[in-house]
Amino acid sequence: MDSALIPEGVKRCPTWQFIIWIGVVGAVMMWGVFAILLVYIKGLNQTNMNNAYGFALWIWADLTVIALGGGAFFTGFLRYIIGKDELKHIINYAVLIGFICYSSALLILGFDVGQPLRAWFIFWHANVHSMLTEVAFCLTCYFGVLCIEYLPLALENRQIDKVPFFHHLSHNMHEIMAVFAATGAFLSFFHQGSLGGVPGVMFGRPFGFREGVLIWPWTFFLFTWSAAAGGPCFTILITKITEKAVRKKLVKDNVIELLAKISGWMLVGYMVAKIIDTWYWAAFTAPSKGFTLMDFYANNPGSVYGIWILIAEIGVCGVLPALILITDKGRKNRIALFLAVLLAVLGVCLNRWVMVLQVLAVPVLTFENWAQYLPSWQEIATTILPVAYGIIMISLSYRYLPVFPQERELNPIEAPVSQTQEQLPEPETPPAGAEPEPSPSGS
Amino acid sequence: MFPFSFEWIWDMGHMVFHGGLWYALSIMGLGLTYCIIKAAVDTAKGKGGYHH
Amino acid sequence: MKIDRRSFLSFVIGGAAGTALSPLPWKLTDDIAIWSQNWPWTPVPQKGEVSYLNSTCTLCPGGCGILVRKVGERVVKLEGMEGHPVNDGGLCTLGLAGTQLLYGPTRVKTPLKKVNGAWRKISWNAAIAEIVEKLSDLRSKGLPHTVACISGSDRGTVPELFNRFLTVYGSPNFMRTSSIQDSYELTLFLTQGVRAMAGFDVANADFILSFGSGLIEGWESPVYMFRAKSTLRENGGRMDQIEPRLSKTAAKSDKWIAISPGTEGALALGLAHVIIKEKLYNKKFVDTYTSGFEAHKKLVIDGYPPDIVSKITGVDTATITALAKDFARARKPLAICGRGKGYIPGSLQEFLAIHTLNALVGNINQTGGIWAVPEPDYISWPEVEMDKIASNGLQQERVDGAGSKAYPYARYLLGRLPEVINSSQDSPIQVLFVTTANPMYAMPDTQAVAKAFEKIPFVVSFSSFLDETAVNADLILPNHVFLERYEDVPAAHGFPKPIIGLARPVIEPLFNTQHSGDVIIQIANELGGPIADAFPWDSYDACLEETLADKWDALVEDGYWSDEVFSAADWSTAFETDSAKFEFTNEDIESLPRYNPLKAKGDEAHYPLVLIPYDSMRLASGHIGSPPFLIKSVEDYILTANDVLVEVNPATANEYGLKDGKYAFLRTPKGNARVKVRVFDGIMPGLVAIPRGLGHTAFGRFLAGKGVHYNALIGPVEDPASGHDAAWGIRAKLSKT
Amino acid sequence: MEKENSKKFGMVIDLDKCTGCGSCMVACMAENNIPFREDETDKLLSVSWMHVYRLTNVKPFPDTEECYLPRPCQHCEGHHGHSPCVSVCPATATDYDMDTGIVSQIYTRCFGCRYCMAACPYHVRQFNWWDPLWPDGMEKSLNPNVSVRMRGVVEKCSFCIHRYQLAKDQAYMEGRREIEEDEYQTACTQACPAGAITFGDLNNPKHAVYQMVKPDKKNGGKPKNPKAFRLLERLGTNAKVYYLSSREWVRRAGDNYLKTEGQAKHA
Repeated sequence: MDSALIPEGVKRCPTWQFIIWIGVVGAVMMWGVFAILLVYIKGLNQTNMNNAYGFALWIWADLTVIALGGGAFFTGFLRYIIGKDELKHIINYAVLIGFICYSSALLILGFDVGQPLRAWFIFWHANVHSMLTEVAFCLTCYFGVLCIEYLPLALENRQIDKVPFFHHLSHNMHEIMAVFAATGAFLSFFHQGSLGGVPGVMFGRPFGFREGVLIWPWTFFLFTWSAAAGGPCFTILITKITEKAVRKKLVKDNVIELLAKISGWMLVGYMVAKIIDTWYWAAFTAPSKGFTLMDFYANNPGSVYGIWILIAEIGVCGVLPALILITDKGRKNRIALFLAVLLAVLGVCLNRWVMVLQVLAVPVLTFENWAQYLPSWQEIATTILPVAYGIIMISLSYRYLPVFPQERELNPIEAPVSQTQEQLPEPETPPAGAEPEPSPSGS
Repeated sequence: MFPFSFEWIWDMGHMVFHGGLWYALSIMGLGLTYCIIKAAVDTAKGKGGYHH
Repeated sequence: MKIDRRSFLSFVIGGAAGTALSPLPWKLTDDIAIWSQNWPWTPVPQKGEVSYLNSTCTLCPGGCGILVRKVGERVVKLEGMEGHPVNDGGLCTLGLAGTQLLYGPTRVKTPLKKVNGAWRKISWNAAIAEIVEKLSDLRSKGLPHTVACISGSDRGTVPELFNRFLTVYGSPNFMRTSSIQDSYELTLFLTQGVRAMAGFDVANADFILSFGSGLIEGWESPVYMFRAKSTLRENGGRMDQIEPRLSKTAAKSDKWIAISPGTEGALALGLAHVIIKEKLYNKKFVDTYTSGFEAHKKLVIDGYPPDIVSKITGVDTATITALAKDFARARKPLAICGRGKGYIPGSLQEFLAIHTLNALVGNINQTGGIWAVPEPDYISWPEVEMDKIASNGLQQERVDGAGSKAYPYARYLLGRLPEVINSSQDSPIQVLFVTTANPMYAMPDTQAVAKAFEKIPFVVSFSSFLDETAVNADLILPNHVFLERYEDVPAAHGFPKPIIGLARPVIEPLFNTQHSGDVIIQIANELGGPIADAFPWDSYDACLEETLADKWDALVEDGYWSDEVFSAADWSTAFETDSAKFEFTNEDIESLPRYNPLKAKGDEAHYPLVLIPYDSMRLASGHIGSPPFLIKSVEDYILTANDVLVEVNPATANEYGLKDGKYAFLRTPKGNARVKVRVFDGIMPGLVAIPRGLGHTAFGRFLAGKGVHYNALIGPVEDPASGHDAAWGIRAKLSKT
Repeated sequence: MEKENSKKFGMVIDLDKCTGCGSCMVACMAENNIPFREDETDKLLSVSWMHVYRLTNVKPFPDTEECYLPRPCQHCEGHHGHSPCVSVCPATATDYDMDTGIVSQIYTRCFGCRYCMAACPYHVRQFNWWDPLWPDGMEKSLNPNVSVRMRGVVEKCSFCIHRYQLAKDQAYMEGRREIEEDEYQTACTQACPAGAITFGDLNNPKHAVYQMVKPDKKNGGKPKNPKAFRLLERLGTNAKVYYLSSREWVRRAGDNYLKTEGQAKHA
């Protein structure tokens, strides 16, 4: 039925199967849309945020998807600026994932604010001293860059490509992509960093506050760094999950391994920086404000915020995956590689969680208690929405666009186009294939 | 965002920030414009297809 | 034109691009932002000319001067009147929230009559006609004494009008709601022979010894006490609080002395023991101006040595001795009593014991001491001329027993009324007026009170609000609220000088309400004869102006009149007892049952704990229900959602397996309730503390249904000496759910 | 930059006098059109510019002590006006006024991102989670000098800045350049029955607040008054609300200290 839209030389599942798949994921998305409507109509009282938890699940999701979407800018940076040519085989997917992540981030910001109708004041009445202003500008601009980067791919759809103008446009955009990629890297550096600056500049919140250079606290650089390290890991993770889901190899191992190796070394660097930062913070910054490290990790209700967080973030989800990724053996071992990128991604998620929620949970006034928070179903639904949206975007792109340049080579087909073969998973497999923890948009 | 919104101050912070911003925006705008115009020209010339 | 896909696409894309480049989306974006800044459902306060009017707050007996800020015809805010002798600019939470009472949804907007259990609007004339008919009927039957009135006060023109009406109509049954006023009046009468109000010169004292009085929790005139307490502190004075619980007053005292509840009188006698034994008392005063000292001395020396007192009170002997010495050696020590806000009269013997401490240190009518402030005397209306029916009616014994042989000294014993009604076949009260009082909420054992009120055939409420009593009345004749009416405020409770405040209308009445004074005058006029003759005024306002005579202009000008140069009578003339001295004891006092700490109701086996109430400035617990701002200000460790938290000591919580923040069942001999537990170090083990002022069933959605009502869990305990309610708590059981 | 004749409005709250009665809170609510809802017991969802905290010395019965601490906006000066909240606001909806030292909030500008709430360690900033609604008729008591905030914006104590404006207007009409100390007082100061709150210009030696927390030049500008302290001074918020307490444990509760830091370290 839609065979005319499907790229030549690849196999895709039957239309009916595809429709069911999209329908199921779409239903989840509609649940999120319903929650958004509730939030818009009734206000933020639909959430479990409060005056102590002004930032909560949404802001975490925001920071996280942006960090994980960092694969797009960093892969682009490696491909176009550094000249790692092999990465052209995965850059499309990296861009797509980045696009999903950033559009999700903007969407979340769109309902997270109390007055969405005048959220554009952030641009109009910009306060350039605010990290959030920097975030907003860079984020929006970079989303523009991602659109520009994604557009040529979309134009390569078999039918669109037939239109000469679009064909030429796509070609020309490819030609100067390095310029856009460079701009994207520049913008990303700043907004990833600014997001790190969000907790880092809050000198009223000793858990988040860091010293730094000029106007930028150390968290600024740590966030950029961790996004550059964790983003490509997320790209690899999603690629691997996609390969599992469609049951074929889409990207050659050498490409993955190259990206994994670079990520690994980035992660090593990040970990060194993070450990120094943590040590300095625990030994000097916090005590100067009257806090010991354990003040931040002890005596909270249910011991939710225990020292295990720090161990998990730095050890299990930091040093461990870094070590796996920098060793040849580790990268070559499928399971180890998968585990490593998964842990690295979890590490980034955990870091963002801590830097958003724990910052607010730690009591600062001596006569206040730890703030407690559990998200409402509306918050959860709206946070799952981007996941569903990402799955749909990936499914559509994969079906109709030549996302993986190596797919044809890796999966040669004998018969011209055999639509009967199933490429999307069996009905029982889709949830297993696409749903595990970090899903495409990275909740 | 623009010099006529009243928070605007001609100080270092504003110039650096908005300088960077408009620089990035210009590159994106110019790049995109270039691509579109070139695509239009190419189309008019009836250039053949290429494959990536 | 043929529309193919291509031209259609071009059209759509071109259209979108064109719209995007046009000013329209920008204009819309801007407009929508402007709309978000002016949402029609977010009110915009109207502007108008600003004016300030002075008046007096009548929400409690504190007598604070207020400044009413108006914008156009709206009352926007109440503030304390600067320079006012009582509150000098300060104002309490309730007063500050006064506009919410004026505009709040709980006002009674028109006279209402209950027909088959439902409220019907009724005209003023019809309502008054109905009352007149009832009253005429009773009078013709020779039963004028079955008409009674419960009033929040017995001073000032409005209560006096009610009282005068009852008198000329033929009923002795005017009742004032009870409070520590009753006990202090009796104390002053028995020891000093004067009918006077107690005034406390807290500001000029240098050592306040408070036996559970909530000096900063609404005791007497709240704002005056706050100010005085601050002055005391500024002057380097000291304050010790004797109380089983770390109340705010205790927390803000120099020393908190935890004591077994109900034994405060014993401690006072123990202190007297030390003071007398150590000869630390004021010799000059005691020798010259007192009588009965030897008897008193014998009583405390024999009966209240520190070790015995320590056993009774739980206060250790060293503390008792040290406290007594410190108190007696202070230059201007002052002992005060009446628990919390002072809504429960308490034990008369306890008051006597504590008051005699003041006598021992000789600070009666002295700077920094306790003053006998003469009752206001500006109301001098002509004697009423009574007809025979009235005279006969007045011959009848008061239904509450006040002044009878059993209770010779009490003036009013409202606390006994429910019991009296419930124990008689037919209600001895046929018609009851209730004004500035909410007995169905404010009296202990609400179930018994409700039962008694049900038995009264005709209850008329004069309340401005749909309070518990009004809800259960047969007729509501809504009064103007204090911002809509004139009224004299004849005194400020506990203030050491005579002062008259004037409440005055700052806006036109919002609803179809009428001044209760006018209503009484009209009823009297319609009853005719000598009753009408006793009310020669055209209106309440005319009556008020005439009554206040030469003070009127000053009152209108300043909002208050005060006797600046007043000082309490000199010792040589102060005492109007038979001996013309302060009497530590005398025949009357001797005739009273001896001091004995009153026990809480209930048996220990079933109810191992003791429930005590506490007061808070953030909860109105008088006849006015807390307006929304007050409830909003209530701490989250007192009220959470609709659950009240009761305080228990960690040891007690452990013993009964109670957890902080968890539900528990609270049972007393009078009732039970589901509460939450607050484990609190600042309370003696074995006690459970619950705030007053919650558990309303009336006053609308902002107050009704929140928490548990203390009065529903407790019953009155009659003080054998006075007949007043002296219950300070009740035995209780607290168990896990 | 701070001008020569600029004012620095601040507050001194005497915790020895404060009774925790709540008049400041209610006066503020009435003055500043604070909305109210049926259930206001979750204080983290409730809007109250002034909040009275209960502090305890955490000792068991009978040595338990309590102290009450009213907390308005601290109007932090930070370092050169960089209060924790002002610099983070992306839309310039809050500002540190160098002429008065007051941290303002423009409700119609605020779009509710809540970054300022996250940044403020005192929790003075509160969000309008609900539409503010008044029962029929009760909107009549709203003060026209203070705008009613809509749902979805952050609000906080303004030191009753509208009263400053009114006082200045009045002075201007009477041909005066300066206002007197008593012409500009916040609603809470005025209402406090215990007289625990003093408000005025910390730059003006004639004002009571200046005298109460007179800076000691030899000691880095810290108040000479040994009873004085500010909340979370160590964070560098440079607050303009001072507290007085004669109790050591109360003063110590005003900031965080390491266990190794002795009592003596805190003046």
